[in-house]
Amino acid sequence: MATDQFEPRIVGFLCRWCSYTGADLAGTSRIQYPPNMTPIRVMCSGRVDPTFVVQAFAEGADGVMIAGCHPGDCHYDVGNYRAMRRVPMLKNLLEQFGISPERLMLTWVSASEGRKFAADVVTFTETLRRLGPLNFAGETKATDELNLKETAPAV
Amino acid sequence: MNGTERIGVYVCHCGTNISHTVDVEAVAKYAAGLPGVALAKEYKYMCSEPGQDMIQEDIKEHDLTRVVVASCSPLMHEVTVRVAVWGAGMNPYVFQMSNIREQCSWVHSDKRAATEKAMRLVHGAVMRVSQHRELFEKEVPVHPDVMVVGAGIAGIEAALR
Amino acid sequence: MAKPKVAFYWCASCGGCEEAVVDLAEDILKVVEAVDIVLWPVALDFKLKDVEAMADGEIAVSFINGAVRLSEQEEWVQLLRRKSGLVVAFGSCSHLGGIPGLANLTTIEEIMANKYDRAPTIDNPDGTRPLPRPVVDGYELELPTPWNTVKRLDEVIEVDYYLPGCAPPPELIMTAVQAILAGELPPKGSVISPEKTLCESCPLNESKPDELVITEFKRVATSQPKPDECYLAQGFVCMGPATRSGCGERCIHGNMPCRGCFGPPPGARDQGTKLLSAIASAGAAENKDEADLFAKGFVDPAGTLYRFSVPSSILKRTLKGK
Amino acid sequence: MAMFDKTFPTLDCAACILTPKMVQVGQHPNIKLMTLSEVEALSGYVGNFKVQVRQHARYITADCTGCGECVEVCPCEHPSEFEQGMNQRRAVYRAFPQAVPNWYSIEKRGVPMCEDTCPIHTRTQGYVNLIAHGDYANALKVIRDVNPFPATLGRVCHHPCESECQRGFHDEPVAICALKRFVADWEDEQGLAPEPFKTKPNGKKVAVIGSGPAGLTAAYDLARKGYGVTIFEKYDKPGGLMRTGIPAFRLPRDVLDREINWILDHGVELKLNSPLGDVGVTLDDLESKGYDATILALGTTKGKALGIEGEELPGVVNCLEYLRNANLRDEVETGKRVSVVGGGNAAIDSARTALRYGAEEVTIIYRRTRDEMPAIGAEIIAAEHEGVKMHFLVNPVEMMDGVDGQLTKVRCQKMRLGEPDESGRRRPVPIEGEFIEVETDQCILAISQLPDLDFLVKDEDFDLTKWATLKADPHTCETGHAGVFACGDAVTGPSTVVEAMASGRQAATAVDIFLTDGDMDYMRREYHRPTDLPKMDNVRQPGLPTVKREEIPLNPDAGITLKEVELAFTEEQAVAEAKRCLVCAGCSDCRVCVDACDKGAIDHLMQDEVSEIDVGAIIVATGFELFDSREMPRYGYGRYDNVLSSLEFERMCHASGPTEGKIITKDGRAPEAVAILHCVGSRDENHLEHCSRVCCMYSLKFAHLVLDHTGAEVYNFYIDMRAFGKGYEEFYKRLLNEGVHFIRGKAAEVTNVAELPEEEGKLIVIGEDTLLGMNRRVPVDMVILSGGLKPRADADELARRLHLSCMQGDFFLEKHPKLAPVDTATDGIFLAGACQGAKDIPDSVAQGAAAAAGALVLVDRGKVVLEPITSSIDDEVCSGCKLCLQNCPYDAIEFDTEKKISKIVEELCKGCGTCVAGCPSGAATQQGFEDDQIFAEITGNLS
Repeated sequence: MATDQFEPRIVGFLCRWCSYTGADLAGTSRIQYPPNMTPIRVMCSGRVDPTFVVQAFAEGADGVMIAGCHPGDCHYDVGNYRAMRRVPMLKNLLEQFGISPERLMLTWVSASEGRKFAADVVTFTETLRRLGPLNFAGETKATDELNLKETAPAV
Repeated sequence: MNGTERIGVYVCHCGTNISHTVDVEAVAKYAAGLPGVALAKEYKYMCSEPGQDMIQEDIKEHDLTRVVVASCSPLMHEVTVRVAVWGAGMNPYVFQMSNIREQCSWVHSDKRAATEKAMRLVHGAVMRVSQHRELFEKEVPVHPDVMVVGAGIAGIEAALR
Repeated sequence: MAKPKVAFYWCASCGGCEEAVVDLAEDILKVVEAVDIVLWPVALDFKLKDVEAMADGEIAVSFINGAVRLSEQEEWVQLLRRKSGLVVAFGSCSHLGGIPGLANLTTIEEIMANKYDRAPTIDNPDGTRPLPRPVVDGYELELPTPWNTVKRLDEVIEVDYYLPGCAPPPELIMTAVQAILAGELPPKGSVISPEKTLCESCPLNESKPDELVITEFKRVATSQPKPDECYLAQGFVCMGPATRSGCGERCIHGNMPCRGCFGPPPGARDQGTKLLSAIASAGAAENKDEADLFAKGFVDPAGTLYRFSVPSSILKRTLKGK
Repeated sequence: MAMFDKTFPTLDCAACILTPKMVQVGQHPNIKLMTLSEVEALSGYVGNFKVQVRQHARYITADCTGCGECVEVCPCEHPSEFEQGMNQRRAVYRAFPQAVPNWYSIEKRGVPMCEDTCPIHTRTQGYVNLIAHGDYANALKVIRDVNPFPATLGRVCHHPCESECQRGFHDEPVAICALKRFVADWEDEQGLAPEPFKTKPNGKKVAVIGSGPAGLTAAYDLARKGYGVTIFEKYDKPGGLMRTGIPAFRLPRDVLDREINWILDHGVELKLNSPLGDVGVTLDDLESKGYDATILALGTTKGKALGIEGEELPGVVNCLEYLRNANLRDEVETGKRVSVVGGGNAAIDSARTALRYGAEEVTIIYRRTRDEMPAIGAEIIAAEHEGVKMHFLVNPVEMMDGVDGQLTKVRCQKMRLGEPDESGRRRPVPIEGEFIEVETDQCILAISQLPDLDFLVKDEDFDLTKWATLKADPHTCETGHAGVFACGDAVTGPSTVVEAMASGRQAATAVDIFLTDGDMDYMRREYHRPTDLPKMDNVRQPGLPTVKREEIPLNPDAGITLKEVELAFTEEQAVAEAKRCLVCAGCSDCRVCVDACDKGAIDHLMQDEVSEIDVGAIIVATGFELFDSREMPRYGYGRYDNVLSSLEFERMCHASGPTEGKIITKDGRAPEAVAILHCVGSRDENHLEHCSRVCCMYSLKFAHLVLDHTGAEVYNFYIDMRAFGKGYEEFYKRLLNEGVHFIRGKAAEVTNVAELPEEEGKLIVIGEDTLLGMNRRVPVDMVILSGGLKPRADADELARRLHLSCMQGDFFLEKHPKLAPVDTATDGIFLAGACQGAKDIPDSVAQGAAAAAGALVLVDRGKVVLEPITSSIDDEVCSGCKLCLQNCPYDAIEFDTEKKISKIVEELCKGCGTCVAGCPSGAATQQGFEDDQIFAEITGNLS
C-alpha cells in the first residue's frame, strides 16, 4: 500500500450483539479491509454517547463509525433507534464546529453480515481519504496571535 | 485507581494466526512501555493450560492488579481468561481482552499497519483496564419449567427428553 | 486589622457582572464597609500603575469577569494573579467563555469583515482594519491584539473559585463574598452553586410526563410557550436538565426556557453533547428520514447548546481559522 | 413429518414412527400441550423468562371425543392445507386421523363483511351456505335467531350487506336479500308453521309503546327471554310504517300479518287503538299496572313541512298521511297530475301508490341528482318503468293556487351541487333567479318525518335533541325517566326497517340488563363488538371464474296494480345464487354442527386466551417451509396438471391421502414414466443459495415408491447426489440396481408442447445430461419437483419477539456454527431442528435432545450467574429530570416521587446502557462500560 497516502484514523463503536459479531465473522472469513479503524465494544449502539464522538474528534480521530443492529432487530428493542435519532443532530452540531458530517458514519450490520461490515469500513476509509486529515487536536496557530498586517492593505 | 495499577499484558501468537501479520514481540515491547504496565509478555497459546497458568503465577509473583490479554475475540475466550484470573484471586472483571486476531491479524495483510493497529488496540485496553473497578456477579434462581415453541419432531424430542 | 483589599476587573465583558455587584443594593454598603476596593475600572479610577505598585498577594481576592480575548486582558489577569491571594472567575464569561465565546464558532477574519466591511452602516471600500501600532496625528498608539480564540479565565491563569451565572444572582454573590471574608471556603476550584441540575428545583418539572416525547421543535422566537408546562415537553429546547441550579430559575419565571448559563453539572464532561443526547433520544423518529427531519428542526444546535460555553466544550472552537 | 408417507433410507412409515411420540407428548403428565398457540411477547432474562402466549380460540371444548358427527353436517368446504389443497376439508376439521389432541377445531378467519355491516348482525354467510346445500329449514332457524321478519325484510330491506359483499369486488355481490325472501316464501309454500320459542315466563312484565319494526323486535327478544310483553299500538292495525308506509305491491298484507302474528304467538299481548297518554296508557298507569319497564318505540308519524308559501293549500298533503290512508283504508283522494317532493323510499312509494289510485301523471321533484337519491336503487328503476317522471336539481319555493284557491303549480328553484355536508352528500345550492314551474293539482311532501312527542314533552324527564327527536342514551337507550327506554325512528330519526329493528334489539338488551341488575356498562364496552375477530374486508381471489348474479323474477301481470311486483327466486336460482358465496370467513357460523354434537362440545363464542407463562429456558423448534415451486414458472407448477410438489406427492402416496395411496395422474391413469427433479429452488442464487441436504434422499425415496407402486420408468434429474448420512449411500446404490435412470444435469424446463409423436399428451422434461454432454427431452406422465427447505415466513417476527440476534430473513442464528449450534446469543434460549438450518430427521432429533440437555443444565443447577453490566444512578447527582425513563424498554427505571429522583430496578435492567448515554447530568453509569473507561480506551486507540 503506498505509504505516502493519507491514512485516516477511525474510532469505531461496535454493538456487542450484531456488529461486533459481524466484524468477527469478517475475521473468520478472512475478508480483508483497511486497518484504519480501531473498534471499541459497547453493549448497544444506544450506549454511544455523542460526548464520546466529540472526544474522539478532539483527540485526533479523522472519523468516527458507529455500527448497530438493523432497526427492529436490536437485542434491547430500542437502543439502535436512539442512536439513529442522536446521530443526525450530532452531525449538524459537528458541521458548525467545522467537522464535515461525512466524518461520522452510522451503519447497521447484522451478525451474519461480515461482508457488509468490511465494505462499510472500506467506503468510510475512502471517504476520509478524500476529506483529508482533520487533526482537530493540532495546536492552534503558534503565537495564537493574528498578524494583522497580513490582512491590512498597504496604507 | 489510575497510575497506581500494576498491569500485566499478554500478547498471544495464536500459533501463527496472529503472528503471521502482527509482530507480536514488537507489540509486547510497546506494551511494556505503557503507563502502569508492570510486565508484558508474549506467548504462543494464551488460551492453553500453560498460558493460563503463566497468568496465574504472574498475578501472584508480581502481585498484578490488572490484566490485559491481546489475542482472539472476547466472544471466544473471555470466559476462559476470567476463570483463570479468578483462580489467582483477582476479580474477573478487572481484565480486558483485546481482539487482535478476528479484528486485526486475520483481516489485514500489511504487516506494519496491522502491528501498529495491534499496538493501538493494546494501548486502548491498557488505558481502559486501569479505569476498571472490581465487579461482582449476581446469582438468580432458575424457574424449573421449560417452554418448547414448535411441535415438529425436534420439538417433540426436546419436550420428551 | 486592616480591611482586606478587593479588586474587580473586567475583560471581554458586557458590564452585566459589574451591574450585578451594584444590584447588591444596600448589601453593597456591608461589602464596602468590610473591604477596601482597590480596583474597579467601571466605577473607580485606579490605574495599572497603582496595581503594579502593590506587593504580590496584597489583594485578598480579585473578582475577574469577562472572557480573555485581547492581549491586554491577558496581561491584566496575569498581573492580578500575581497580586492576589484568591482569584474568583465571576460570571459565565470567565467561567465558561460566555456569549463572547460564541466567536469561536467563526474566525477573526469573518468578525473583522463583518465589523469593518459588511455592516450596513459601514462604507469602507478600501477594507481598512485597525492596526496594532497606528500613527495618528504623529502619535503612535498601541492597540491590543485580538487573540484568534476566545479563552476562559482558567485557560490563562489559575482560578480558585467560580461564581457562575450570566450575571451571577446577587444572593449568590453575597454568599460567596461572606464565605470568602469568613474564610470558610469550599475546596479550591469548585463552582459556588449546587451540583444538581435545574430540573430538581424547577417549578415546571411536575408537569413533565414520565415518558417524554418531542415530536417537533418549537422556538421561542416563533411560538409562545405555555407558562405552566415544562418547556421541553412543549418542544422548546431547555438547557435545564444539563445546567447547574442555584440561579433561582430567573428565566423560567420569565416564561423563558433555561439557556444553560450556570454551566454543566460536575458529572457531565460536555454540556452541549450531553443535552443533545438526552433530547434526541426523546424524539419520535422511527426511521432515518424522520430522524433527519427532526434534527433539521433544531436550529443552530451549537449556538443553543453552547450559548455560554463554547470555549468550555470539548471541541472549544470551530476548525475554520484554527 | 406427519405429512410424509415413508422416510428415507429405511422406508419406515412416517406416521408409524412419529405417532407414538406424539401420543407420549399428549399423555405426558409433565407436558402441557398448547396447540393453536403463538408467542406474542417475551420479557425477563435467563432462568426468569415471562412469555406472553396467545392461544387462539378452537371453538371446540375438551369434551370432544373426535366422533366427527359435526363434519358430516358442516356445509363449508375449503382446500385442505394438510393435504396440500389436493382435496377438501370442512370448516370444522381435524388435520389427520392421528392428530394429538384428537379433538376437532373450527377455522374462523374473521367476521364476514355481510354480517358485520348488517345492523342486526344476521349470520348471513350461515344461512346462505345452508341454502346452497338445500337445508332451507336450518337456514330459517339461523335467520330467526335475530330476525322475526324474514319474509318482510326479504322484500323491503335496503340490504347494506350486499354493498360490502367481497364477491362484489370480483364480479357482483351475492343476492343475500332475495335469498332470505326465497327461504321464507318456501316455508309458506310448504305450509310449514314455524315453532315459536318456548321459554319459562320470569314473572316480569314489560310494556312496549308502538308496534313498528323496533317495538316488535324488542317484544320478540324480551318474550324469548321469558318477559311478559304487552304492545300498545296507536292505530287499529300493528306494523307501524311497515303497514302504513310501505305499500302492498312491495309488501303484501298477508305476509306482514303472518309474521306479526308469529311474534304474538310468543305470548305477546297486543292492544290496538291505545296511543300513549290515552286513559290507562300513561307512564304512571303502566307503572301502577305492574309493568317493570317500558320501551317507547313511537316511530315517526308527523311529516316535516317545507315552510314555504302556499303550503297550507288543500292540494298539498304529507306522504305519511297519504300513504296511511292508501295502505290502511285502501282508498285515498288522488289528483290527476300528482307531484311528489323528496328522493327517499317514502317519495318513491308515494309516487307509485298515486299511479295505482288514479293519478294520470306523477312527477318527482328532488333537489339533488339521481345518484344522491337515498331510495333503494331497484325501487327507483321500478318507478321509472311505471312511468314516474323525475325533475332533479330543483327545490320547491312556492305552491301556487289558481283562481278558486286550488293548487295549480309548484314553483321550484333550480339548484346545483356544492360541497358535501356532514352526511357526505353534496349540499344543493340554489342558482339565483332560475326557476321552473310544475303543473300539478296535488303535491305530496316526502321530505323527512318527525316523532309525535307532544304528549311526552310535558313530562320534564323527557327532552328533545336539536333534530326534534327523543333524547336517549346512545348506548343504554335510557331516557331521563327511570325504567323508561326509547328506541327506533323516534330516537334515531327516519331510517330503514332493519336499522329500526337493531335499535329495538338494543333497547330490549338494555331492559334485560336493567331488570336483572346486570352491568349496564356492557352496553358501552362490548355490545357493538362482541368478538375480537378481524373483519374480512380484503378478500381477493384472483383467477376465480366469473359467475353472473341471478336476476330477481318480476310478476308479469302485476302492472300498475296492488299485486306484488317482484317474485321470489325459483329453487334452482336460489341454490345457484347461494353457491356464488365465497365462504370468506372459513366457518359460515351457521352452527348446525352445534345440534349435531351430542357432547355439547361446540362453542362458537369462544375467545382467544392470552396467558403469561414463567419459564427458565426456551427451546425454539419451529421448523421450515417448503420452497414454493410457483417461484420457478419454467417447471410449470400450478399450470400443468401432473406437475406435483414433493409434499403433494407425499400425500398422494399416503394411505389416508387424497388418492388413498394410489400414484395416479389427474385423469386417474397409472403413469408410465415419472421424472423427479432435484434441487428445485435450492443451490440457486435467485432463490435459496443453500443446499437443503434432504431433497436428494427424499427424491430417491420417491423413485423407489414410484417403482414399487407403478413399475413406471423413473428419471431423476440431479446435480450432485448427496447421500451423506448413515445408510444413505447404500440406499442410492439400491435405487441404481432397481433401474432408475439417473440423469446428471439440472432440468431446464417442463413443457407440454410436443415436437415428436411419442411426446403427444406427455409432459416433456428438457435438461442437459452433463455426463453424455448433450441435451435431452424426456417425455413423462408426471413430474415431481423436489423443493428445497426455507425459513418460515414469520421467522423474522418470532426472532424479534424473542430478541434473538438478527438474521435478515434467514434461518435462526446459532451462537456459533460449529461450537454452539443449539445455543443462541441470548442465554437460556436454545434452537433445535430445521428452524436453525435445513436438515434431515436424525439431525433434528439429535438437536432436539441437545437443546433439552442445554435447558436441563440450567434447570438442574437451579441458579445462573448474571454478568454485572447493569446501570446505576447516583442519588446525589440525579436531579429528577426524568429524561432517562423513555429510554428503557424494560421499565427498569422507576421515578421515586418523594425523593424526586430516578432509580434503576436492577433485576429488570439488561445492561444496554442507552439510558446512561441519554442522561444529561452524567448521573447514570453502566458497570463495565463507564464513561471514563471508554474515554480512556478512545485515547489509547488514537495514540
